[in-house]
Amino acid sequence: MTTSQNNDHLAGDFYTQNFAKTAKDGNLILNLGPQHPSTHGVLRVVVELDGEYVMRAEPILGYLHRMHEKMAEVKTAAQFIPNMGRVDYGHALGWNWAFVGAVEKLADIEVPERAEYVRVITCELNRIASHLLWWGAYLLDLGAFTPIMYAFDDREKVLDILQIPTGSRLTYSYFRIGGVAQDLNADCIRLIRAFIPWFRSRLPMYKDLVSDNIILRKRIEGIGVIEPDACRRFGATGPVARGSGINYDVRRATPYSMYPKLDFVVPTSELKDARGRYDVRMIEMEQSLRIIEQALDLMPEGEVLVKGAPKPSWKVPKGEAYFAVEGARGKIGAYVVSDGGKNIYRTKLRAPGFCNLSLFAEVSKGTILADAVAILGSLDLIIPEIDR
Amino acid sequence: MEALFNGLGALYLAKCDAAKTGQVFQAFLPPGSLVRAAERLLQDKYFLEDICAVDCVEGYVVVYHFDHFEAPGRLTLRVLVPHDAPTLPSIASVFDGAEWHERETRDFHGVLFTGNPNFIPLLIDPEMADCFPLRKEEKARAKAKDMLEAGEVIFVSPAFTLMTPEAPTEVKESSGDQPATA
Amino acid sequence: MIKQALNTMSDLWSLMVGLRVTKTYFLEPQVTVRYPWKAVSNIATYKGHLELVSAKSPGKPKCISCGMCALACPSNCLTVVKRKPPKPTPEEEQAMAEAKAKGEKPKDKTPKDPEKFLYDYTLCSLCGTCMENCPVGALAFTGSTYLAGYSRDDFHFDLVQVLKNQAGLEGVDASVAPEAGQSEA
Amino acid sequence: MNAIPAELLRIIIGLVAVAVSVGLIGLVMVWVERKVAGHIQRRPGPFEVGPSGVLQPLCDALKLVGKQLFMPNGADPILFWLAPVLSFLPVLLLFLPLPVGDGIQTLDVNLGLLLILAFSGLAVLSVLLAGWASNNKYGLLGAARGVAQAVAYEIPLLLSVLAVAFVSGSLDLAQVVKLQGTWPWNWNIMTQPLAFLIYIVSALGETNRAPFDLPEAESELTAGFHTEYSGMGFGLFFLAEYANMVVVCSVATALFLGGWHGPVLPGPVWFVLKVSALMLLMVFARWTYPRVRFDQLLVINWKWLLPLAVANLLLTAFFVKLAQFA
Repeated sequence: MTTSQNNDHLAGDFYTQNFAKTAKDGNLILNLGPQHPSTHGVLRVVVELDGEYVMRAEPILGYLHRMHEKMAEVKTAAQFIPNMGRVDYGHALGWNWAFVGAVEKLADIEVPERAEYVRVITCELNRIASHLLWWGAYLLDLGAFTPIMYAFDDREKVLDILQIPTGSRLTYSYFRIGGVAQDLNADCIRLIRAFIPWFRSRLPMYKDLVSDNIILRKRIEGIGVIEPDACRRFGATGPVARGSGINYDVRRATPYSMYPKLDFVVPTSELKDARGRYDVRMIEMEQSLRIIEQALDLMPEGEVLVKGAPKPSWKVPKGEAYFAVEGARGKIGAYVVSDGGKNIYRTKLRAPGFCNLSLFAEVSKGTILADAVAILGSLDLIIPEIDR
Repeated sequence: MEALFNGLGALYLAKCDAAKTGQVFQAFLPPGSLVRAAERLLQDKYFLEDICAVDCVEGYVVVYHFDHFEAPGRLTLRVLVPHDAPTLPSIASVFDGAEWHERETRDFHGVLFTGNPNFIPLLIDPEMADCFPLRKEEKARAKAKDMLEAGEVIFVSPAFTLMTPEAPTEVKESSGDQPATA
Repeated sequence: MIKQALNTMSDLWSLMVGLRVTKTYFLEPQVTVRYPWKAVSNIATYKGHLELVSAKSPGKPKCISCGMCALACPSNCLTVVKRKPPKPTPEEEQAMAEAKAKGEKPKDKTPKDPEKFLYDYTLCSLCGTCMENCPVGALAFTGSTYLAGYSRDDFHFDLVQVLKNQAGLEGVDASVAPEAGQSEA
Repeated sequence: MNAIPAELLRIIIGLVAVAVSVGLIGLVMVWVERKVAGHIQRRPGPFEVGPSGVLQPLCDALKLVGKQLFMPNGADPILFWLAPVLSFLPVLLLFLPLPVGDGIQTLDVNLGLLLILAFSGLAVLSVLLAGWASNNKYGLLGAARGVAQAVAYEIPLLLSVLAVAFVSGSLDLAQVVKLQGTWPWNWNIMTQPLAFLIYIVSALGETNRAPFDLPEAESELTAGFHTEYSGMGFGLFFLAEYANMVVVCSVATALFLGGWHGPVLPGPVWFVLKVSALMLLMVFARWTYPRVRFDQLLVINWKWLLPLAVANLLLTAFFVKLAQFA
């Protein structure tokens, strides 16, 4: 800047150069990430700034790409399940479910009722954990340091509960084709029952400390407005779509498992902005509690794994199947095509974050850099899921 | 639902069992009418779920999954492109989100989409972007009709044999109101 | 105008409310567990690395070397080395020849338990597939959460050896014992 | 002839004392902040080094001193290293006219307030230089933010201080303190509550403390103007931030909270207590609130604080004049 050294070798990589080609003269091209506090992992966003205004932004992916779909090709169906826990560390059980559900659909395997309830309970607990993680990290993006500690205090309790049946705390590989790996024991159920009222009692604190705070409200109200039409064009789902007033929840739209029997509300917000998405997630946590409560009451005794569950040498029947579940970030889909071999011929994983993030370029246009960060956070990104 | 594909030169239309495959309708389209089909779907308020390719003996079957926010039911568009010239028109001008899905399909299978506004590698490092990890070897490829769900066939173009089972039983050759062949 | 002023006041009040929350927690006891001096109490359900379950006699694994675990493992971290059949004694040889002559299959006298059970913890994803596919229930997770080592080799175990060492160290807390065997991989 | 060396001696002793105490206060404040933050977040904070971790900042300082000083490619070497020094030096001068107790003051000048306000304006220069000389885009953005913010918040700060000066009729801090009494109702905060509020908010803005820590907003600009600083370069910025906090809190104490006045306990103790209370408030604010956005920051200043400060000043002037006639 002040001295004219030859910095050509630092002038940028493929993506920066490609992006810079069409930048307006005199604008600043800023590289957010892949190592940046608010890109949640290794997302990279190249932005063109005019002063503090974002003229355009382009997310660049691939820094955490692990080619899960190739791994699915070289592993048997049952062997691929551990991978699903690693796709999305926030809501690992949602991914477990999507894949396992697709294979079950393909092979026409009936899952025992208790296992379905166990799936519902653990999946919803995991959703709470995921939303808490988002909540804390989002406030960190907005510059509040303390909420994440309180959120993690609660999240730890959820992880403690989930640790009992799954044996791990983050990258669960708990669902099996035809059921789940282990039943919820009495200890676990007792902890869940204790957690529900406790977490309910915590929610007012969240409201006092953060949701009602004037600084936060001013930060997230009116920014990142996403029209329902944009959700359609980009395929945004989950809280992002619901925050734009679209009443779409896979649990209700294409009911699966025991959700039709459970009473819960799909929250939507007409605000369409970051505040709308924030509110939707906060209400969703309460609704998850309701679901868990009911599921615990309705859960029958019985097996949690179907008799004759697939052995290692199991051959996946020919055909194709698509199964979608409502993840914490939106519609998680698994599309499997089998040629009748042990390994699934083609597995396509539909990541909700992938579609939600593709909105970012459009939504961030013309915002201030700080807002762009706030919008990025409000989309709730988990990079390993987006890159897969 | 068939009405959506009137005049698009659809090759194959079939109803599917949602409980079994998770989709309610599928259509094979010629590459040329893909963009028009996408436009109609957007008009009908469908949203794009994903785009992926399946490497079969006959070529790459590129699968577009669409769903609807208000009236859920997955609709699948499929296009067959040959192995030696895998080129398709991009629908990114209609469904903006398709841009990334198409780039991903290029990364994995090497299917090219003409008209994509920013057709650079998405997930794979640009320095090794021509390795196409999900392309299969000749021997490993399976036939599309063995794997893809035939469904309850509504219309099939006479020239279209990809999905025709060895013993064509349920194929109803419809006339008049059904779309003309490409 | 008045409404606006009231709104402003309530907005400012929300800042006070926030301070009240942090003040409350400031005065409340901490929830952190100071790790090296204290540990969390619920590691029993946590999946640590694998171990072989011993049969009735200590130090001898239940494992029958069928190899189902290695087959099922998604990350290829298990290798089961079967025992070679012992050299038959002359009487046995004779008996085998007789059996063969009668058309019977010779009885395999090879001990079922594995010679070596190699386990590469660096690859393991702790999914539990091996345990589920074991016909005799010879595998289990340890609760050994705090396993640490200096090199990659510290995580390559021969579980048979680990089990033997464990048996030799009876009376020692089971959650600590696996570490005793880890040096020999 | 004799008087001048005595005065000089006083200043030198004062300067040394100030330099030592600023360093010490800086370290103590780092510890206090971390400890308070820890307790707010229900974790212990530093607890390993020394009793309750009091020696932790010292270890950190040692670590920072031992670190390699790194300068990015293309940075301006002179300005780059000048910036942290410039951020810390004026702070020493700011302590000179502060009356810690009755007659305990390094430099008794009748324009002490002016001296403080003038030198505190220097801090923004260091932010600007640091951001500009780093040859870093984040640094540049942080510097731009820092300058706009500091320039904006200086005005209401000045105006609120001026209101107190009107009431006291003096710019001499010792004089201002002396005019206040022992009990809270004798303090300026009773006559100038609005000015106090404006002063505190502006002081947060002026010292770049959360929720106004935009120049270093780490979730947007990584660390803003000091992104590229390592070792003691960063350490000086860090220390200057805490020292600045002490200064603004001390000035607030002297102006609004009766300075060293207080019952029973000796003056300096009261002074330290009052300053600590204010600092605790600042620390709490940091760990409670999210960061405001840049445009909001300026809106708060130009639309709220400035008109209020002007109105307050006019009102004060009016009443002061009225009192003179009465």
